[in-house]
Amino acid sequence: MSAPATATQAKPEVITFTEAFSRALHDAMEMDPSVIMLGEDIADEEGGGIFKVTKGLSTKFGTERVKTTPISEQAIVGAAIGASLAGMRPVAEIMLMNFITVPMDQIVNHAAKLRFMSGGQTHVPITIRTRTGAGAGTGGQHSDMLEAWFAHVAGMKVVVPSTPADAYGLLLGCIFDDDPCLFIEDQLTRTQTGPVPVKGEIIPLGKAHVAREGKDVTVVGYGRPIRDAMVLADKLAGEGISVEVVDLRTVSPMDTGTVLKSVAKTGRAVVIHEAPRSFGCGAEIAARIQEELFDQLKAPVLRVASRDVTVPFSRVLEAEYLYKASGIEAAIRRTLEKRTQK
Amino acid sequence: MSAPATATQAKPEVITFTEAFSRALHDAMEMDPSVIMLGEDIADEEGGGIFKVTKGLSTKFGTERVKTTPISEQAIVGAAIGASLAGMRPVAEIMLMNFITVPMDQIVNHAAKLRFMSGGQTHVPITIRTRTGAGAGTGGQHSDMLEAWFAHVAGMKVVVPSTPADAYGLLLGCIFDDDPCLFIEDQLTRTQTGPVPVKGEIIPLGKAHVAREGKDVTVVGYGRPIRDAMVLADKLAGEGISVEVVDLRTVSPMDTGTVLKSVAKTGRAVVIHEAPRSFGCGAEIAARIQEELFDQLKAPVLRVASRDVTVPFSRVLEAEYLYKASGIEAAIRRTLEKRTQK
Amino acid sequence: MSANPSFTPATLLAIWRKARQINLIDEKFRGLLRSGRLAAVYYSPRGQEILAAAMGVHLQPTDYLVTTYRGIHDQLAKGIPLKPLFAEYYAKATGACKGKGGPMHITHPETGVMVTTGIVGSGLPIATGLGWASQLKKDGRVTLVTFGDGASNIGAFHEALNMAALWKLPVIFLCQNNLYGESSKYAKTTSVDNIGERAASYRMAGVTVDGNDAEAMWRAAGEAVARARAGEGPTLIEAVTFRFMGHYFGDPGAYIPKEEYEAHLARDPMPATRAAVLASGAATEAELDAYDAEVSAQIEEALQFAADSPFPDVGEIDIDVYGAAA
Amino acid sequence: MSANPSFTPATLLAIWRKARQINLIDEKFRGLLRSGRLAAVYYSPRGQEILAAAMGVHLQPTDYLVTTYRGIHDQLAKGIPLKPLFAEYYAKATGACKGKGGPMHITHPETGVMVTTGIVGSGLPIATGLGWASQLKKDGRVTLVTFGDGASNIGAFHEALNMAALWKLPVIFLCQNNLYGESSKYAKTTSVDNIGERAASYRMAGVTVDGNDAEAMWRAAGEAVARARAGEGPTLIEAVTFRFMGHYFGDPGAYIPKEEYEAHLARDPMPATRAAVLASGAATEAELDAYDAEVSAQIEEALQFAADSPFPDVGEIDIDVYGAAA
Ligand SMILES: Cc1ncc(C[n+]2csc(CCOP(=O)(O)OP(=O)(O)O)c2C)c(N)n1
Ligand SMILES: Cc1ncc(C[n+]2csc(CCOP(=O)(O)OP(=O)(O)O)c2C)c(N)n1
Ligand SMILES: [Mg+2]
Ligand SMILES: [Mg+2]
Repeated sequence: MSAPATATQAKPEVITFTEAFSRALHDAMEMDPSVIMLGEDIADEEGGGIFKVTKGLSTKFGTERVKTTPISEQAIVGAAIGASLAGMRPVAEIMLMNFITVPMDQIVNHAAKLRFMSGGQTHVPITIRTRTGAGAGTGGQHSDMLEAWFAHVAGMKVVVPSTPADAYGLLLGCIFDDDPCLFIEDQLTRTQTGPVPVKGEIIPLGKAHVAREGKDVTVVGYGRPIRDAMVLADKLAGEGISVEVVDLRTVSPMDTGTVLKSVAKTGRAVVIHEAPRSFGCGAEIAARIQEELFDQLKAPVLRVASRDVTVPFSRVLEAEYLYKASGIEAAIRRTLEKRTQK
Repeated sequence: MSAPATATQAKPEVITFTEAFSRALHDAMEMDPSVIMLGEDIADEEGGGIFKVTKGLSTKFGTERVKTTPISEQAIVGAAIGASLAGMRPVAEIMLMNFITVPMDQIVNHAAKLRFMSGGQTHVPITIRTRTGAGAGTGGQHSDMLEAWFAHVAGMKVVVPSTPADAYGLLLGCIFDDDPCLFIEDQLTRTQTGPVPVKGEIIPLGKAHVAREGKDVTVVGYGRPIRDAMVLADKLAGEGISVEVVDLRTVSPMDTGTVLKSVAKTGRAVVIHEAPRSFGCGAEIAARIQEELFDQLKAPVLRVASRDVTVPFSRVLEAEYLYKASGIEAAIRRTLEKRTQK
Repeated sequence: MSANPSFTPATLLAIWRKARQINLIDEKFRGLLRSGRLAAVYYSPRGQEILAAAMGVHLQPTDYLVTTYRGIHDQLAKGIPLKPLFAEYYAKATGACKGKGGPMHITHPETGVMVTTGIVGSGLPIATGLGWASQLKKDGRVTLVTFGDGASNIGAFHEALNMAALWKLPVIFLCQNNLYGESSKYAKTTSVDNIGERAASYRMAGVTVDGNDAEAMWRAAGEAVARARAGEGPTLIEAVTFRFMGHYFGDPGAYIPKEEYEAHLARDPMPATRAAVLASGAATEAELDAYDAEVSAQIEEALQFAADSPFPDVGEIDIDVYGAAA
Repeated sequence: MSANPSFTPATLLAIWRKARQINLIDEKFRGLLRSGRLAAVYYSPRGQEILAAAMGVHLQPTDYLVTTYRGIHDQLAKGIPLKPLFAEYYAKATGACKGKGGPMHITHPETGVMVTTGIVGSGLPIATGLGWASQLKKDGRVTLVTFGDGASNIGAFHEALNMAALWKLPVIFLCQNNLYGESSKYAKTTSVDNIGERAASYRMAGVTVDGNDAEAMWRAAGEAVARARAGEGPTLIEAVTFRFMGHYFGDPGAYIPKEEYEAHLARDPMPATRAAVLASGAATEAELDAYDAEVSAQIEEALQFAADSPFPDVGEIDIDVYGAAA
């Protein structure tokens, strides 16, 4: 290479989501000895996790702090809860989100409620990392986005990052947050890249992020479709359509203020998520916007999401199941058609 | 008694919810030998269920068809699924809804999906009866309304009755429906009464019921708060406010058509449910209404629901947690204040 | 573990005192419930006092307890003070949980009462985690988790025991086999003669003892505590006992055959243990009566405190949902 | 149960034929995956052919099977035809599940393949229900549910075995212990030496056999089937084996020590069973080769069918979500 030495020694400018998850875990363990981890196959003897996110951690921090568990999701989450009650900050991995159906009692009846039910005497600073997302051809039991369930449970925090840097900062945010957090990693975009985060920089939970400013329409959501929205916003800017993109980052508790501020400005909103449309988180976002901004809205709040069916195996059907970027674009245009009606 | 013989022999004019549940189970077992039941303590040797809903059934239909199970909710639902695949119509009792967190995998990954994943070769005609509801002072782990989770899962049907007669007809509807149904019984109103249903009369799932016609505002919801809405509608009629009450009966798949037809007429909607407000089913109802009827709406769609907290033990707090009839009334009035704004 | 430690009259007396406190409180509560002066879900531990006390005398305040809705005996044996406990039953702001948790969710970390759960079997995985934390911190604490016979059939039991055994955690799994789960007889729901045998599925130390026998229970508990403190792993103790008051307060208990009930009554551990204390010479009748009076006075004082305390402010509803924002 | 039935050369050959069919299909699929001509999640059963076949020869088409993502050997041993199976792997409209389920969710009720699940342990409760239905209907069917060693640590295992034992259901719980769950070694996750021992927790018949030994496996399977058909209840069979191709197709398997791998290779049941068939005189080398050719031709034909079949119509997305409205 002909570039000067400093340049070749410079850090790569981008990292993948997987690297971001890994670094956050690594840095958290380095920052605080009470951070411990457990999950199936996560130690290096088992290859550092089926998705390699935890690779190297057990070697560096010891197999006492990074424990491979049996296939026992109830015990995994329960053990995390118990350890957290004794002052630790456990990070539990539930390999794929469909398996989170197994420890629901531990999460919902215990992790989410112990602070309240104990009158604040105890709390449960655990992070549950899980992974999911349709588009990889893994079918009905390995693709579901179930974040709406947890958003509906008081006491839980639900976080879905849309860039590697956010993934890093938000995962640290979860780990050092004093409440139980569900952190959802997207299976499909895991090798996509983005700018490198600043080491140790925590993104506090509960704040939405205006990922792009605009004035004609607000696109609000979280996770993978935010990436589509950013691309679309660029494209539509060429046509003179100015799209504001609000990335919730923390799905629940939701930063309603930031959403409302944006929609109050643009008068139009398109809500996006990957999960199936009906009874999904988008319904809540839409409901809140129309409740608060009824008189300012120039068009109905539209939702773009996946279909209300089981995730199909065949790619032709899976593609039909998934929300589409073209659907987001169509919805944006539809809200703009309404421009003159009111 | 001095009344003539025919009158004394006439059936009582009202029955309780509990009687309605019991009769539906009884009549279903009588109508179809493939109807079988399982759950904790449900046989007569164990007293016929902790809430006595199954009392008498094992004696009449045999303990082979009415089986008391171990405390094993995963096995209860799994066994129901398996038996249904072999042609039975099992009715599984999950004693209280918070315990449904335990068999979530069986319900969501299996019962709801097997028809789709098998390409229609198999289906899962099970009914899961469960019971819940705040207001009885049973605290954080015995009161939750979690119907929104299941409404978000394609393949599941979710049913919540608001009168004993509906309870009877809808429970029969669930049992004889060919899909997995979740039937939610309200703990608090179980001794309340209503008109007697017609024996054997099935209320088909998927149809909302206009429980009261009106023209100024539509109140839409399901379950316990519908009873409050009916009382309120009477009261407000005295003031010249005409309230239409739409009882969804089947929460999901939702009969959007009936809801939209009503709101198209009234131009105003108040959505009600007992579950906590955020990310609850009311959000979906509100989102759909504003999507489809944006130009007809005279006021934002308002929601009345319980608070976004764990159900507290102390009655003073529990009352504060629960949605209030006065809150429904206030919401109705608020939508009417909007009368002139658009 | 020390081989065969001697069971002294002083130990027997200590067990009696804990058990009797439980017993007097339980009687009091049932009276209050009957008369309507207390309105709360209540799961009487009547019959299970001795086993809880015999376990409790081995524990330090710093040790952890995870128990269930039927947990007042465990909580008292662990040393929870009466005032916050009673005030919680009374749904008051001065309750251990400020009236927000209630009887099924008693928490009192100062005395190690970490979790009381209303979900059958769910305490076992949590206890596993408390034990894991102690193992990591090398703090020498023991975690006791108690549960019923019915709970031994739920999946969480299996997962927790396997994990605790694999990781050699300092956890004691105390199954209080009172022969019924709600109204279901043991044999109707449980496919093994003794739950203690299930320890073999995990190569875990397991034992079945007569939970009504103070000495046998004390020995089994002592061995388990010593094993845990020595870092030698968990123990499953099945303490066979009986619950005399049915599942919940008000349970008519029609599902229990009369002869069966009477046979158990004849083995009621409370009168038997009182007689044993007297026979051992550890205390005189008068001393025991004086103790009863003393405890009764404490109970009255705590009840007065609970009765006099205010209900929580409605503003409490929004507190303790989440911690202070980061 | 008949005492010690004789293991005839004909039986051995029948087992071989099923196993060899599995083996040839597995080899073919791995080739297709490697070359990119097939794109699907795939969990090779390489190493576990004999045990599945030795079980399969005892079953009728009307018996039920519940299996897992690693279930192609079980499905084939149960008699699933190749065309709908392959077409499902190919995500085609002619697949068993119209391309909607995929390899992890193969269903084929005509041959009793009722459920294939991707959730560890979740098939066991469902199998219990299939068995319950057979008991109610007195249809004489047996339900076989297969799962891995790792699955024996999940709660559903415990709940299902307890219920099946209590109710004496005609269910066979076949644990295929291939010594790894994903990349975790057996001993890292399982606290008991032999999973077969866990049957004792349910007073269930339980046995640990060498799953690579056709005769031993055939005997254990036969006893379990006979027990189930006689209404004498369920059996837990642990068949110890090994999986040679790692967890999923493409798994580098770096977590398996080389010596360990080679020791297992030396005990590969396929060459050993082939040799035994020849030694038994049940077939000649030429006959076995002819069988291979015959199966290979069937495979090619079925692959061609799958390749030529259309993908599902996008309209399929809305079908099979719910049944026809009542
Ligand atoms: C997961 C779950 N299922 C069912 C219940 C309802 N329930 C509460 S107590 C109980 C019986 C428990 O029996 P056992 O474990 O023997 O404890 P005991 O009450 O006898 O002390 C049941 C079924 C519950 N609380 N949680
Ligand atoms: C409940 C659940 N947890 C985790 C997984 C991820 N997973 C898939 S296969 C597997 C290993 C299973 O091991 P074993 O039961 O031994 O079966 P094998 O793959 O060896 O046949 C794991 C952990 C899952 N599918 N379901
Ligand atoms: Mg019990
Ligand atoms: Mg395995």
